[in-house]
Parts: sequence; C-alpha cells; structure tokens
Amino acid sequence: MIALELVLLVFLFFCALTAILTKHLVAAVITFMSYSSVMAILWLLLESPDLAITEAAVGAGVTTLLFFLALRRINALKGVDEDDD
Amino acid sequence: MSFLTFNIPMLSIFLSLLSAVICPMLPKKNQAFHLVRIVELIVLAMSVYLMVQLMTIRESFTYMMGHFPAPWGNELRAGPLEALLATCFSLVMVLSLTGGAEDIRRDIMPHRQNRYCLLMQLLYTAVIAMVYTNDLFTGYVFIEIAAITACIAVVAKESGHSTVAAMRYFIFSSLGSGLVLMGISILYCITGHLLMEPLQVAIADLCQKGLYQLPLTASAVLMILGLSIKSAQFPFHAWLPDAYSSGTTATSAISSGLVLKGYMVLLLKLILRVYGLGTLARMHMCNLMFIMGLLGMLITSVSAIRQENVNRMVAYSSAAQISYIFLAFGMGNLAGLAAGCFQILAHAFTKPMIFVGTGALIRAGQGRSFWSDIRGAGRRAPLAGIAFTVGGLSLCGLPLLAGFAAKYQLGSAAISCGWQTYPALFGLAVSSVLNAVYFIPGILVIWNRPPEGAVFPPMPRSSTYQHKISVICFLIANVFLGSMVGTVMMVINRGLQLFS
Amino acid sequence: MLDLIIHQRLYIGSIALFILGLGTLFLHPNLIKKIIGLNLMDTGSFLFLAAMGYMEGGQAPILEEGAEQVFINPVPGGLVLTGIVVAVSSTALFLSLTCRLYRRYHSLNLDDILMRMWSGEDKVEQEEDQESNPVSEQEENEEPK
Amino acid sequence: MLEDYEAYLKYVADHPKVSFEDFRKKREKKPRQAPSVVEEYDESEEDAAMEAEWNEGHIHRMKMWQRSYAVLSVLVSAVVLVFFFQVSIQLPPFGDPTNPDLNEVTERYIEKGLEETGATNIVAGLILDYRAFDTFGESTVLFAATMSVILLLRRPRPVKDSPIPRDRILQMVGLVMIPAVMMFGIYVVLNGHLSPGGGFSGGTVMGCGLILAYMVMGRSRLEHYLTPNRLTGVTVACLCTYGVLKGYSFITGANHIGWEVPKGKPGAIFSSGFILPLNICVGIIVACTMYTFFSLFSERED
Repeated sequence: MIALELVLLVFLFFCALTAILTKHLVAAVITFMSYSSVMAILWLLLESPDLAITEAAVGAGVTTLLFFLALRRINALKGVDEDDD
Repeated sequence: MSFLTFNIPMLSIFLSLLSAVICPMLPKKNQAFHLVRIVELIVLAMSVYLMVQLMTIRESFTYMMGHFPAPWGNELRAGPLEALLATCFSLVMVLSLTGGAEDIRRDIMPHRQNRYCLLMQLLYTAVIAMVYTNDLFTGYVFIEIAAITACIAVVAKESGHSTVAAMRYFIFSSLGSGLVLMGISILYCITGHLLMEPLQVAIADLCQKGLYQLPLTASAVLMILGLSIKSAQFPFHAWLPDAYSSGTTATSAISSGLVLKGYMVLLLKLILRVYGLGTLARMHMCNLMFIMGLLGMLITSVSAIRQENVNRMVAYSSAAQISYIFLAFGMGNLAGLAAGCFQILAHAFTKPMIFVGTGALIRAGQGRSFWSDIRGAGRRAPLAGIAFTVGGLSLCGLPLLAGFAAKYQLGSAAISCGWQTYPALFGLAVSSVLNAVYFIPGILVIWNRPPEGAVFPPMPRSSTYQHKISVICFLIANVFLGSMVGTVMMVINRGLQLFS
Repeated sequence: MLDLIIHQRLYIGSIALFILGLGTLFLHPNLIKKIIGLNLMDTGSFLFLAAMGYMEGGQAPILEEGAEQVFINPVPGGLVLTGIVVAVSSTALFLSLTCRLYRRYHSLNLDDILMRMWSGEDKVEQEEDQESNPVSEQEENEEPK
Repeated sequence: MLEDYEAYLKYVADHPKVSFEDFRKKREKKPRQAPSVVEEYDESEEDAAMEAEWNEGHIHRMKMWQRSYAVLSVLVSAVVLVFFFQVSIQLPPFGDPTNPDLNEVTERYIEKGLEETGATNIVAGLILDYRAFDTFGESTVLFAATMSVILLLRRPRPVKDSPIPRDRILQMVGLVMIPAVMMFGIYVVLNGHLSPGGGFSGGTVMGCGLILAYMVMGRSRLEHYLTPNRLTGVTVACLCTYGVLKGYSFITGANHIGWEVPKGKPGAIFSSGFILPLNICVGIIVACTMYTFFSLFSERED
C-alpha cells in the first residue's frame, strides 16, 4: 500500500512538471487531466470517497473541459492573427 | 441583551447576501442600484444600534450558527469594535456608491450595471462577514469571494488597461489566498481546531510544551504573507496602481476603503485571538510586520511622487497608508493595535473621498487623468476640488482632520514600545513630509487657472446632487473622526479588551 | 532519516506540489501555464488537508449497521469539498480573463501583453471603447431617477 | 514572436524614440530600410510623444526587472523548499491515531453525528449541518463566479449557432448516454447523505449531462428550455431557498427556539431533516454553473 502511494506521488510530481514545462498547450492540458485522475485515486487510498468523486468529476471533468474550450476559442482567434508562440 | 441585538450580526450578513442574490432578477436598470444602497443603510442602522447596546452593557457575545456550540459548529462573534467597524464600512460603502453613481452610469454598459451592483454587494457582504466571523475557514471562503468580486469590478469598466490590471490583481490575490489556505491547513494539522478561541487555547499549550514550534511559525509566516499580498503591503503592491487607476471611481473607492481593510481586520483577529501578542513577538512576526510597514511607508510614498497619472498617485498613497497599519500592528502592544484600528477607520473615510473627488475632477477636466489634463478642474467642479484638497491635507496630517488624529495615535503608541520607538517616529515624520511633497502640488494644480484655449468637454449637468451629498457626508465624517478622537478611541480600546 | 521521509511521504509530496504550483503561478509568463499552476497549488494544499485527516486502519466515515469501526477524521473531507469548488470557480474566472486578454492583445505571454499595453495601444483602445459601448452617448441627456 | 522582441530590444538601443508597436508595423512593411523609420516618426503630435516618453520608462524598467527576476526567483524557491522540507518533517506523524487533529471535536462528529444530523454519510452531515455557513459561502462563490463570467464573456449581440461537427455516430451514442449520465447525477445528489457524493459531485455530473446534451442537440434546440435568464433564475431561486432554510436553522439554533426538524429513519432517503433539500439545491446550483460556464466559453469567437 505504501509502495502504491509512493509510486502515485512520484507520478503526480512528474505529471505536474511535464504539465508546466511542455511547450504545446494542449499536451499540457491533457497531462493535467491525468494529474487530476491520479489525484482522485490517491484520495481513494486515503479513505475519503467523497473527495474522490468530486475531484474526478470536477478536476478531471469540468476543469479540463474549460481548458479545451478556452484553447479552442484562442486558436479560433489565432486563425485571424498569426503571431502567437 | 434583547432578541434583536443578539441576532444583528447574522441578520446583517444574510440580508446583504440575499439582496445581492436577488439583484440580477430585478427588471429595471436602476432598481438594483437602489436596492443595494437601501440594504446597506439598513445594515448601517442595525450596526449603530448594536454598537450603542454593546457599549452600554460592556460585553461581546458569540453567536452559534446552527445548533452546535463552539468547537463543532460555525460561530460569529460581535463586540463593540466589530460593530464600529461594520458601521464605518457600511457608511463608506453607501457614500462611495452614491459618489461614484455618475461614473458607474457612464463607464459601465447599461445591461451590465445591475450585475456590477451585485458584485459590489457581494464584496460588501464578504467584508462584513470577515469582520464578524469567528472561524478561520469561513474567513478563507469570504476572502475568496472578496478576491473574485474585486477583480471583476475592475474589469467592469471596459478598456485594455483594466483587463490587464484585473489579470495581475487576480494572479496576486489567488497567490495570497493559496498561502492563507496553506497556513490554515498547517494550523489545523497541529492543533485540530478551526475556531479561534479553542485554537488560542491549543496554541498556548503547544508553546508551553514546546511542541511543533517550526510548523507554528510556518503557519504564522504563511498567513501574514498571504494577507499582506492581498492587502497590497509594500513588497507585493505591484498590482495596486494599475487596478485602482483603471477601474471606475466607485470600484477604486470601495476597494481601497473596504477590501484592503477587511484583510487587516482578519490580521487583527489572527494577532489577538489566534496567536496572541506574546507568541507572535517570540516568533519575531511583530518585527517582520514592523519592518515591512516601515519600508512600505517610505518606498511607496517615494514612488507616488513620480506618478504623472492622478489615480496612480492616489493608489500609491493607499499602499503607503496600508503600511501605516502594518507598522501599527507590528509594534506589538495594545496601544499599537488601537492606533492601527483608528488608522483603518481614518483611511476608510479619507481615501474614498479622494477617489470620488478625482473621478469628478477628471470628468470636469479634459477627460484624461494626467496632471496636465485636470489643471484648473477644481474651478469647474469646486466640490470635487474641496474633496481632493481636504483628503490630501488629512493624509498629510493637518490638525482637526482624521489623518492627523491617526498619526497622533501612532506616535503616542510608538513612544510606549521598545526598540521600535525611534524608527517609527522617524518613519512617520518622513512619510508625512513625502505625503505633503506629492499632495500639495496636486492641490495647487487643480486650483490653478485652466490653460488658455483648452477645450473642456461639456459639464454633465445631471446627477451632481448625488455626488454633492456623498462628498459632504465624507467631509463631515472626516472632521468628526478628526475632532471626536476621544469617543472613537474609547470604543476601540473597550472593543480590544473584549476582543480576545 | 529515510524512513522518516517514507513515513511523512504524503506531507512532503503535497507541500512539494504546493510550491511547484506557487512557483509556476508567479514566475511562468504564459497565462495557461499560470492557470495550471493555480490548480496545482490548490490541489497540493487539498492533498495536504486530506492526508492529515487519515488514520491508520481507519474506515471511510459512512456508518453502516455493522460492528463498531474506527473512522478517519471527516473534517478535512468537508473542507476540501468546499476548496475544490473554489478552485473550479477561480479557474473559470482566470480562463475568461485570458480569453478577453487574447481577444484584445493576441498573445498569451503576460510580459508581451504588458509590453503591448505600455507601448501605446491607446489609439486602438479608443476605437475599441467607442465600438463596445455605443449606448453611453444617449445616456447623457437621460435624466437619472 | 520572441525574435521580433529581441530585434526590437537591439533596435531600440540606438533609436530610443520608437515604440514597439510602430517598430513591428514598420518591420512588416519595410523590413530592411531602418533609417526611414526615424523620419517618418517625427511628425507625430506632441501628445503621443509625451505618452511614449512615459511608456519608455516603463519598458526600460521592465527589461532591467526581468533580468533580476530570474536570479531572484531561483534563490527564493531554494530557500522556500528547504524551509518547507523542515516543516513537513516536524509535522505530527502521518496516520498516527494520537494525532492532535483526531481530538474530541472529531469524536463527537463520528459518535453523535448520526443522531444529531440523521445523515449516515458524516461528511455530508458535517458540510450541511455542523458547518453549514461555509457551504453557504461556497455556493455564493459559485454564484459570484457565474455572474463574473457572464459579465466578462457574454456578447450583447445574439451569437450565431456554433457549428459543432455533426457526426451521426457521436450524436446517436450521445443521445443514448444522456439519460444514463443524468440518472447517475440525480442518484448521487439524492443519496448524498447516505453514500459518498452529495450536492457538489452530483451537481457536476448533472452539469456534464447538460453539456453532453448541448453538444449533441446543438445550441438552438437546447436554448428553448435553458435560456440564460431562466438558468440565472433557477440559480437565484436555489440560493434563496438554501439561504431561507439555513437562516431558519441558524436563528432557531442560536436562540434555542423553534421547531425541531424530524431526522427520520437513518438510511432512508427522506431521512435527515434539511440535508436532502439542501443537497438538491446545491446540486442544481452546481449543475447550472457548470452549464453556464460551458455555454459561455463555447460561443463562437467572431
């Protein structure tokens, strides 16, 4: 059980690092989605199912959805003006 | 204690919250604006009644939110000091909204005005709840409400600058609330309580046993830094000038008068009710606050001198006044805390008056907020000119005005504390001089003759009486605070004794 | 020392995530990365809160009719539930501000946006204001209240 | 973009009067003739020059600040990391039953939680009965966020329907899934006080069901039922009912008067006093909020 928690923690940390350092924004958002899902699993290990459901539904679900919508909205604008990194 | 006085704290929070929630449902445009102000006047009357009652019976009471006593359920706590703060914040809120009514109508698009009133009412509810709450996590939730609504109030006036300013404001304030949340979590981890009285008992015996000293210091550092970020204290005040110079007048007035003070009240609770002066002094937190206040006073005043934009100059002087409060809290004795509370009240009445004044001056001038544009604007809008002049002089410390009384209290508190006496007096003197250096020229500019051939936009003849009422009430409140120092200080001192 | 770190693993992990999010929110110029940093910071402190509520061999706080069990501390669970929804609303707000900024300045890099704001965007700004609230002129003569 | 900026920095070193915007426009038009840019610039009126003068100071300070920013940030994060590592080592041991936060406060929540709130899920009982004021503040945060996003993103002009790609297979599967998702959401909300879940998670699942309906059926068909004003109306109504219910229980609790709400049989759905209606209110608020966020963000950017 401790080993599983350690593995998940290490995975979380590197997930966070990749989410920050990747150049491509969509890749960062997808990494962040996996970060939230693993966080939900970790909360299950900590015996709090309430948080697991909420984090899974809210963190992985809606937050990532909003990220993708914002990126789509920005890419739609980018089509108009070609100078973004 | 009668049934009514016992329920006033809960009623004032719920009344303002429900009135905020109903705002978007009101059909006509101006209805929301009037509902908001009527509710604030009701809460003002209730708070005055509560203050008078509590001053006569000389005690503060705790109000159980729900059926469960202290360490289990939420709690509100009301004493003379909380009632006085609620009264002043309600008064400042009503006057700022009335004073800024003309600018709200002009800057914000009509179909967004009742949502703007909603945000202002939610901001007001958050500040009142911060004054009355007796629970740390409830304080965090209302800090978050204040953060969201204050940022969006800046964006309500649509311009490029305001969106960038709101973004920077939101980054800084989410940083601040993240730190506060971490501070609360560490505190809960080592003590097991969230309500302030059991927390104080737990911390006292932790210090006695010498357990978990480093986490305790860490939580104190995190919370004090988080609150200083949110209230634009010296090292973290970068967001303040942009936010206050690009929002509408009402937003800047209310943010500087109310929101910064709400966080200061929470800091006061942390000092008195949670940690206690002894533990904070031992953890050198008081010295940290003192040094931040001292540096803040000097450096922000210097950077205020270099500003060409009127609103930015006034915003920098707000940051300087916040450092006064930090200096007062950092002195580590009850006299210092009392001086800090008086400074909160004095600044809450002076700064919104200056912002309301500059708003009218800019409208009366050539429309842009640079010094060259408002040259001679005082002659076209005399009342706004008077508001700006009296506010400026009060900040510089002219006797018989609120600013002078605040500086006097600070000075007398500084005398009775240890090594901080001379640095504090030096800081007070220098920053008063710096205040004069950037306010007096400003006052001279607005009363100067307007430049020849300067084209002035037509003076709006509508809704000046709203502006007149608010400026006159501000002036009266300022002179009252400046002259009746005795009574106000008596209420503050009694409140502080009953506070912890 | 190592077994102490193993024993306190969740505290160290959550505070590390918190600092990582704090650093990103403050230092990374790209706005979307700042929002991801904000979420990391919040989830880090929530993991810290949830970890402190855990008790060895404790059960989730759902009371069945079964025998007396040992339960974990329900309070952090309640606090984190509130916190998660605060984090979502902050993210939604942050994203809408980013969309507005992008619509005007066509860049996600905050330093770039500041550069463009300071380097005289006022001309563009005036037209934008006129276009965005054409209604305010008729407001002038309408007598309020 | 960045190389533009570097080129501008080098260029501005010897032509301090040129602003970034003009530099970029000039570069696109005449990339090579740098000197002509200087003459063209001189005729601009005095006001803009004064404005540029004021901004030049900003940009110069910005460059100087960026260099020291990088060094400062590495230093600060190193110090913070060491400090927090020490703190986390000295915290009470993880999972130890004698931790300070497992004290008499949690004992009462666990032992008397069932008979005092009637909810078998103690966390739901804690949120909606012991510490109900936090959750009320919480729903107000959601409401404030919704109103702010509406104020920021809603266009006064009616926006044309967003052409979401019409894929028959996705549509059919979506239509089949919508009732399942909504049913699961309603189940989680209604059983909030019995099993894990509750207003927040159930509301989010219902919100996702509405979002799926929006994607599958398109904005126009869904707009008949879920117009923006109706959504705000529902959220306001739920918040007011929450406020009235909780206000009643606060006033009766604090003044020890009033009618004791029946707790009902533990384990049954209609069992724990106000917690069920409160859970439904919170669920609807969260569902409407998520849907409003989605519909505002997905408006076409014209």
